[in-house]
Amino acid sequence: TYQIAVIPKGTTHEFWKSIHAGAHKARMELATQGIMVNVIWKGPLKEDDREQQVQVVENFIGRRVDGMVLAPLDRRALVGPVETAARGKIPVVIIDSGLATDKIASFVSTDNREGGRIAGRNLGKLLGGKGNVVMLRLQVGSASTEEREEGFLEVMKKDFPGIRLLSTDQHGGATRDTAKRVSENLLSRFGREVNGIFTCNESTTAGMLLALRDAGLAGKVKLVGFDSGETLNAGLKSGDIAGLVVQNPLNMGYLGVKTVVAVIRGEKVPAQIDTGVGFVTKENFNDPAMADIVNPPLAKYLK
Amino acid sequence: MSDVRLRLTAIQKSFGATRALKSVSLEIAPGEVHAIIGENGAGKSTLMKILSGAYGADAGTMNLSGVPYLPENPHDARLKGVAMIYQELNLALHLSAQENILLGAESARAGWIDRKTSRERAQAALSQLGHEGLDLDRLAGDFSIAEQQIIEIARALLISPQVLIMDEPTSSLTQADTEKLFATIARLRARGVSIIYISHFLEECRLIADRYTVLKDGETVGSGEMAGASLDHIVTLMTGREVKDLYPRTAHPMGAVVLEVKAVASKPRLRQATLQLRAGEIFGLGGLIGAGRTDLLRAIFGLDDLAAGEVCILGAPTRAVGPKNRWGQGVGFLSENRKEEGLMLNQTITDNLTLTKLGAFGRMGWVNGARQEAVAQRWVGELRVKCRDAGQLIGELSGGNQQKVALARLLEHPARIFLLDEPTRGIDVGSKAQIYQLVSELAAAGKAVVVVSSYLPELLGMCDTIGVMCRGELTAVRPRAEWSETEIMRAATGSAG
Amino acid sequence: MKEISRVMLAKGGPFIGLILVIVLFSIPAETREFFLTYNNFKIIFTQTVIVAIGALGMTMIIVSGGIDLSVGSSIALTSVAGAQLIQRGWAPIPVLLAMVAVGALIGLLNGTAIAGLRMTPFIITLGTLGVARGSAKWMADNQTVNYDSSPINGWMTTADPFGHALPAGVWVALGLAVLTAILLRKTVFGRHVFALGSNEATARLCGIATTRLKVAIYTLAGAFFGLAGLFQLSRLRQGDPTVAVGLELDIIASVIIGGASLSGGVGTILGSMIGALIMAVLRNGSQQMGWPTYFQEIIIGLVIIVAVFLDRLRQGRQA
Amino acid sequence: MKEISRVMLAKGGPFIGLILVIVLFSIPAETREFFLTYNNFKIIFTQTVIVAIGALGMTMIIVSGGIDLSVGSSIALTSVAGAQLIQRGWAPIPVLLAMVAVGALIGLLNGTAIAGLRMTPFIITLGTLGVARGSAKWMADNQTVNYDSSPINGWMTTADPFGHALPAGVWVALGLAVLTAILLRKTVFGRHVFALGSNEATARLCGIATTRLKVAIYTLAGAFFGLAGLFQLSRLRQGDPTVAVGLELDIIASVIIGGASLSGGVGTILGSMIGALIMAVLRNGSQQMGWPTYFQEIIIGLVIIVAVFLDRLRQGRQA
Ligand SMILES: Nc1ncnc2c1ncn2[C@@H]1O[C@H](COP(=O)(O)OP(=O)(O)OP(=O)(O)O)[C@@H](O)[C@H]1O
Ligand SMILES: Nc1ncnc2c1ncn2[C@@H]1O[C@H](COP(=O)(O)OP(=O)(O)OP(=O)(O)O)[C@@H](O)[C@H]1O
Ligand SMILES: [Mg+2]
Ligand SMILES: [Mg+2]
Repeated sequence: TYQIAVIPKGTTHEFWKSIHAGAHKARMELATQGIMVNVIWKGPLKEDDREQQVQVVENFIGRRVDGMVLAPLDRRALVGPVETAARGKIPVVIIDSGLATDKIASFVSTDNREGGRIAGRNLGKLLGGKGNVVMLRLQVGSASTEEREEGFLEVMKKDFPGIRLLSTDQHGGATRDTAKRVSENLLSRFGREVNGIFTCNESTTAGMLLALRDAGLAGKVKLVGFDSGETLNAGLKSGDIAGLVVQNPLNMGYLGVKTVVAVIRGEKVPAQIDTGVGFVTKENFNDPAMADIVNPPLAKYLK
Repeated sequence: MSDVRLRLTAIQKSFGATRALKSVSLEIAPGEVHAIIGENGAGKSTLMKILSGAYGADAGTMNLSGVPYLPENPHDARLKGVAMIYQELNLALHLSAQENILLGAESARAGWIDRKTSRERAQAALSQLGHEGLDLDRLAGDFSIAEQQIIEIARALLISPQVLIMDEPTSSLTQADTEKLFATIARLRARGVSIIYISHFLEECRLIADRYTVLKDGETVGSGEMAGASLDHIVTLMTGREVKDLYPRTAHPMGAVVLEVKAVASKPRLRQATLQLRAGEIFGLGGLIGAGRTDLLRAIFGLDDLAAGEVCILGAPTRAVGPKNRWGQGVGFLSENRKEEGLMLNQTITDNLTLTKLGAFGRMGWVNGARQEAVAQRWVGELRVKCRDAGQLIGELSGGNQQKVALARLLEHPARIFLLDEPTRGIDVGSKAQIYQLVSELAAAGKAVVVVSSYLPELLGMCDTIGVMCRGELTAVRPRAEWSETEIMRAATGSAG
Repeated sequence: MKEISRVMLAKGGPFIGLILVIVLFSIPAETREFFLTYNNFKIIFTQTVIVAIGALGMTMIIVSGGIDLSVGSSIALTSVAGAQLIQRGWAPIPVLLAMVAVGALIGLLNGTAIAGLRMTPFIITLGTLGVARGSAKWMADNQTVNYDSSPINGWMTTADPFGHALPAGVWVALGLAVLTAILLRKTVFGRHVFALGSNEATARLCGIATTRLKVAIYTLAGAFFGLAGLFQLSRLRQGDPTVAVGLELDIIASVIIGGASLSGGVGTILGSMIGALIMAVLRNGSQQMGWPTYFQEIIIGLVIIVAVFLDRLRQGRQA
Repeated sequence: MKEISRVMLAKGGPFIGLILVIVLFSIPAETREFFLTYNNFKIIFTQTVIVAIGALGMTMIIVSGGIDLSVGSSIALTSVAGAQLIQRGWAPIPVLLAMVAVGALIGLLNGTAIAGLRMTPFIITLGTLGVARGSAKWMADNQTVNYDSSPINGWMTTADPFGHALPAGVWVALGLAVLTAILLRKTVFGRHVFALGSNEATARLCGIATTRLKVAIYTLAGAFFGLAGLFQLSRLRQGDPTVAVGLELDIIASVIIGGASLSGGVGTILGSMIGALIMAVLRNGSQQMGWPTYFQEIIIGLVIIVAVFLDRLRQGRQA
C-alpha cells in the first residue's frame, strides 16, 4: 500500500472538498488495477498560516509517506520542506498553486493566468467594453490567485481601454468574514460608480456576493468570480453572479494522486499538467459538460 | 554621653496631611540596646524606616559615627552598616531560606553566585541566632511565621551591621526563640553593635534594653536609663491623657445573652477565647498587635474557619457560617484593615456606604439610586465626612474620613451585634467623641457591641466590660470598674500577676 | 457640575476619541462624500454589532476583575451549532435560544472553573479558547456548515440598502447595551459586580457570595457571546468554525479603550460601545482612504496604549 | 533528598506529562514505527525551536511576574527586518545580530513602558502586539519579503533529512536553554528575577533596583524573540509579516504547562522546554495517528487547564 499525503491550503472551502473527492476517485480507480493507495488528508491547523503548513509537510516526511500531493499556501515558504522531502526521496506533486522550486515531481493545476484572462474577457464583454471595475485580491503570496489577478489585469488593460479600474489593491483575506467586511467597505466607497467586479477565489467571491446583496447591488453590478460551490451556484442561478470561472478541482485531486503514484512506480510524468478551466453562466449551468465541475459528485467518493 | 554611634536630631515626617513625626531626637552609643516605646501610630516604625532608608525625612539631621548619614535607599543604608528587620514580614516566599537571607547582598563573582560562600555566610548568620539546624534549601513559604522571622533576622545580621533595628521582632516568636534572640542581642552588644529595639512587650524591654525613649504622637516625651525606670512610669508616659469629657455615655441596661463564644480557636494566632455578650452591652477587647483580637472577631464573623470551639448567636449554635450568613443573622463587622478588607477605593462614598444592604434600596433586585444617595448624604452630614459630596470616590478622601464611611456602613446596617475592630483608627479627637456617642446609643437601643481597640482610654471610656488578650488567649474579662490603663497594659504584655 | 466633569473624565476620553477619528476621516474632500453618509454609518454600525455584543459581556467580566480569552472560539462554536440546528429545520427563535444557551454553557464552565477551583481567568479561558475552537471544528467536521436559507440571514441586513432602516442586529445590540448599562448601574447584581472587581475581600466581607457571583457573571457574559455568534452566523449565512480568531483581543481592546481597567471595578457600557465604534470607524475610514490595513493595526495599538496611559493618570490623580 | 523531591514536585509533572504523551503515541503499532524514530524526533525538535526560544524569554518575564502578548508580532517584525537586510546583501552574522537587536529594542520599549510608566504588562504588550504587527506589514509593504538565497536558510534544516545530524537551530535552542537556566539559577540577575516576581516590595526593600531590572528582563526576552524571528525566517525562507499570529498563546501555554505561575516567582527553563516539547509532540503525534487538527486543539486546551490545576494544588500544599 502506498501512503499518499494530500495537503490542501485549508479544509473549510468547498473547493477543497472537491479535491478531496478527486483524490479518493483516484484511489478507487487504482485499486481496481490492483494498486493499493491510502490517502491521508490533512490541512494546516490555521488556514492562512504558512508555518503551520510547513509543519504538516515536515511531519509527513517524519512519517515517511511514499508521496505527497501539496497545494502550497505560499510559493516560497513551502520550498524548504518540499526540497527536504525531495532530498529524502519522497516525491511531491504540487497542485493548484505554484511553488518556486524545480525539485517537484510535477505541477498539476489550472492555467490560472488563463483563468484570469477568461474572467477579464467575459467581464469586458458583459460591460460592453466600458464602465468601472473593482478587483478584490485574496492575500499576499498566494501564487494561484496572484496569477489570476495578473491575467485579469492584463486583459483589462490590453483589450478594454474603455474600462476604468477603480480599485485593484485590496486583499479580502482568507475567510468569508474578512472578505465580506472588506467588500462592504469597498462598496460603501465605490458602490455608486462600480459596474463590474472580479473576485479571485471562492471566499472572496462569497464575501463580495453577500456584501453586494446587503448593499442592494446584487444583479446590478456584474460580478465575475472564481470557483464554484453551493453558495456561489445559488448566486449564479439567481442572477446575482454574472459568471464564474470554474476550475476542475475534482480532476486536480484525481490527477494529483495519479501522478504521484506514477512517479513512485518509476513512470515518466510531464512536468506540468493542465486540468482545464471553463466559464459558467446561468445559461450553460445545466449543460452536462459542466455538471461534473459545478456539481461534483462528492458523496460518491467521500464515503 | 561622650561616645555616640548614632544621633538623630529633630526628625520630621508627614504623609500628606498626617504628621507622623513632629520632632524626634535620639542618641545611641555603641554596644547599647535602646528600646523605643510608644503607642500604635506614635511614629516608631516611621522613624525606623527613615533610618533604614525606606523613607526620606522631611526635616532633621542624622549622624552615623560622626559623619552625616543620608541613606538613599535600603540598599545604601545596608552598605553603610544599618540593617533593619521590618514590622511586616518581608520575604520572597518562592525562594529558599538561603536565598532570602542573601537577597540583595549575594556573594558573587562577576555576577555569578558563589554557592559555597553563600551557604557559609547564611549558615554563619543563623548560627549567631542559635538556629544552625534550619534547612537552608527549604522554600521560605514552607516555614512557620516564627521561622520566617528568624530568616529575616538572619538577613539583617548578614552584613555585620553597626546599627541593627528590630521593629517588634518578637511579636511572632515563641518564648524559646525569644530567649535565643536575647542571647544573640547580648552577643552583638558585646561586639559593640548598637541595637534599636521596638516592642510592646515592656517586660522584654526592661530585660534587654540599656536605655529607652518614649514616643507619643510623633514626639519624644521621655527617655532615660532602663535600670532606674518603673514600668508604671513608662506606661504613663506612653498613654497618659485626660479622658473624662471625651466619653459621653448614655444609660444602657443590659438584656439577654445574644452572643456566646465558647473556647474558640482559629489560625493563625487565636488560641482560645470564651466570652458572653448581652444585648445593650459594650464589650471591649484590649491587647497588643498580634494578640489575636482581630482573629477572634474574624472567627466570630465566619471569615476564618474555626479550629476548635463554637459560636452561638441568640442562643443557638450556628451551622451556616461565612460573612453572607452572618449579615443575615444580624451580625455586622468592621475590619481593621480598611484598605484591603473594608473599602472599595475606586468606588463612591455612596456605593461604599450602602454595600451591605443594597437590596433594601428598592424592590426585586433594583437599586433606587436616589434613596441610596439620600442615606449616604445623611451620614456624610452626621459624621462630618469631609468631601465634595456623597458621589466622590473613597480613594480621594483622607484616611480618617475613609474610616468614618466604613463605620457608617456598619451603623446604617440593621444589625443586632456589632463587631468593631479598631473603629476609631485614624479618626480625629472631635469625631471620636461622636462615634463613642453613636456606639453608646446603639447599646441603649438594645444592640450588642464588641470593640477591639489598642487605645486604652477609649476602652476604659466606652466599654461596660473589658477583656484583654495576650498571645492568642483571652485571659481576663472583668467589668470596666476593675481595670486601669496600667492594669490593661500589664495584662496585655503578659506581665500581670 | 462636578458630577458632569467626573463623567467627562471617565467617559469623555473615548467620546472625544470617537469624534476625533470621525473628523479625521471627514477632512479629505474625496472621502468625505462617501465616509460621512448615513449609509456608510449604517455599514459601520452593522460591522460593530458582533464586537459590541461581545464587549457587553466582556465589560461585565473586566469590571468584575476577570478576563475571558475564549470569546472568539465561543462565537465560532455557537455559530456552528446554530447552523446545524437550522440544517435540521429549527425555527429562528429556537435557534436563537439554543445558541444563547450554548454560549452561556461555555461561560458557566469558565465561571465554575475560575470561581470554584480558584484558578486565574487568564489561564482557564486560554484553555477554553483551544477546547471551544477544536470542538467547533469537530462539530462542523472541519468544514463550513451551510444551510439553504433561514430568516436569520436577514437579521444583519435590510431589505432596502439605501433606505433608512437599520438591520435588526443593530437594534438588538443597542437595546442590549441599554439593558446591560441599567443592569450594571441600577441593580444589586450590577453593584455587586463593581464591588467584586474593586475589592474582592471587601465584597466577601460585606456579605456578597463571590463564588456564585463570578459564576453568574461568566455565564451571563457567555450568553452574550452566544448571541454574538448568532449575528456572526447571520452575516456569513453559514456556520464557520474558523471565524473570529483573535476577536477576543479586539473586544478586550474596545472595553479598555472605553475606559475600563483590567484591575477591575471600573468600566462603563457606554464607554465600551464607543470603544467598539472607534475601532470599526478606524477600519472603515482607513479603507475608504485607501490606507493599508497595517495602518489600522498600528493606530489601534497606539490608541490602546494611550487610552490606558490616560486611565492611569486619572487613577493616579485619585490616589 | 529533599532537594530531589522538590525538583520532582516542581518539574515532575511536566516531565511525566511528556513521557505520557510519547507513550500514548507509541502504543498503536501502525504509528509506532514512524513516530518512535530518531528522524521523527528530529522533526519534532526542529518544530519546537521557535516556540522554545520564545519560551526562554517568556519564562523570565513570567517568573518576574509579568507577561508579554507581543511575541508573535515581534517575531514577524524581526523576520521581515532580517529578510530586508538579506536583500541588501548583509552577511548572515550581521543579519543575526541586527535581528536580535530589533527584538531587544521592542522589548526595551515594552519594559520601559511597563516599569517606567508603571502600566500593566498585559495592556502595554497588547498595544505593542498591534503596533509591531502593523509595522511589520508596513515595512514589508504588505507582502512577503523574498530574497534569492542565504546561508540562513540552511539553519533550520539538514542536508540529509534521514541523516543523524540535527539542524543548527536545535543546537542553538539547546545551548541557549542551558545558558538561560544557568542565568536564572546561578547568577545574581536570575536570583533577582525570582525575587521580583515573588515579592516586589521585598525585592525593593532588599536593595534591588526593580525598575532597571524589569527593563533588563523585557529587553533580554525581546532579544530571544528576535532570535526566534531569525529561525522563523530561516524556516520560511522569506520574511512574512503575517507569520506567528497567536504564537504568544502557544508560548505562554508552554511556560505554564512547564510549571510556571502567572503570579510570578515560580518557573523553570527545563519545565518550559518540556512544555514546548509536549505541544510539539502532541501536534506531530496526532498527525501521525491521522487525527484531525481539531483534536489537537482540544487536547492542548485541556492540557493547559489540567497542568495549571495541578500547579494550583501544588501551591496550595505549600501555603
Ligand atoms: N505610608 C504612609 N502613608 C500615610 N500615613 C502613614 C504611612 N505610614 C505611616 N503613616 C502614619 O504615620 C503615623 C505613624 O505611623 P508608624 O507606623 O510610624 O507608627 P508606629 O509607632 O510604628 O506604630 P505601631 O506601634 O503600630 O507600629 C501613623 O499615624 C500612620 O497612620
Ligand atoms: N508575625 C506576624 N506576621 C505577619 N503579620 C502579622 C504578624 N503579627 C501581626 N501581624 C498582622 O497584624 C494584624 C493583627 O494581628 P491579630 O489580628 O492577631 O492581632 P490584633 O490583636 O487584632 O492586633 P491589632 O492591634 O492590630 O488589632 C494581623 O492582621 C496580621 O496581619
Ligand atoms: Mg510600627
Ligand atoms: Mg487587629
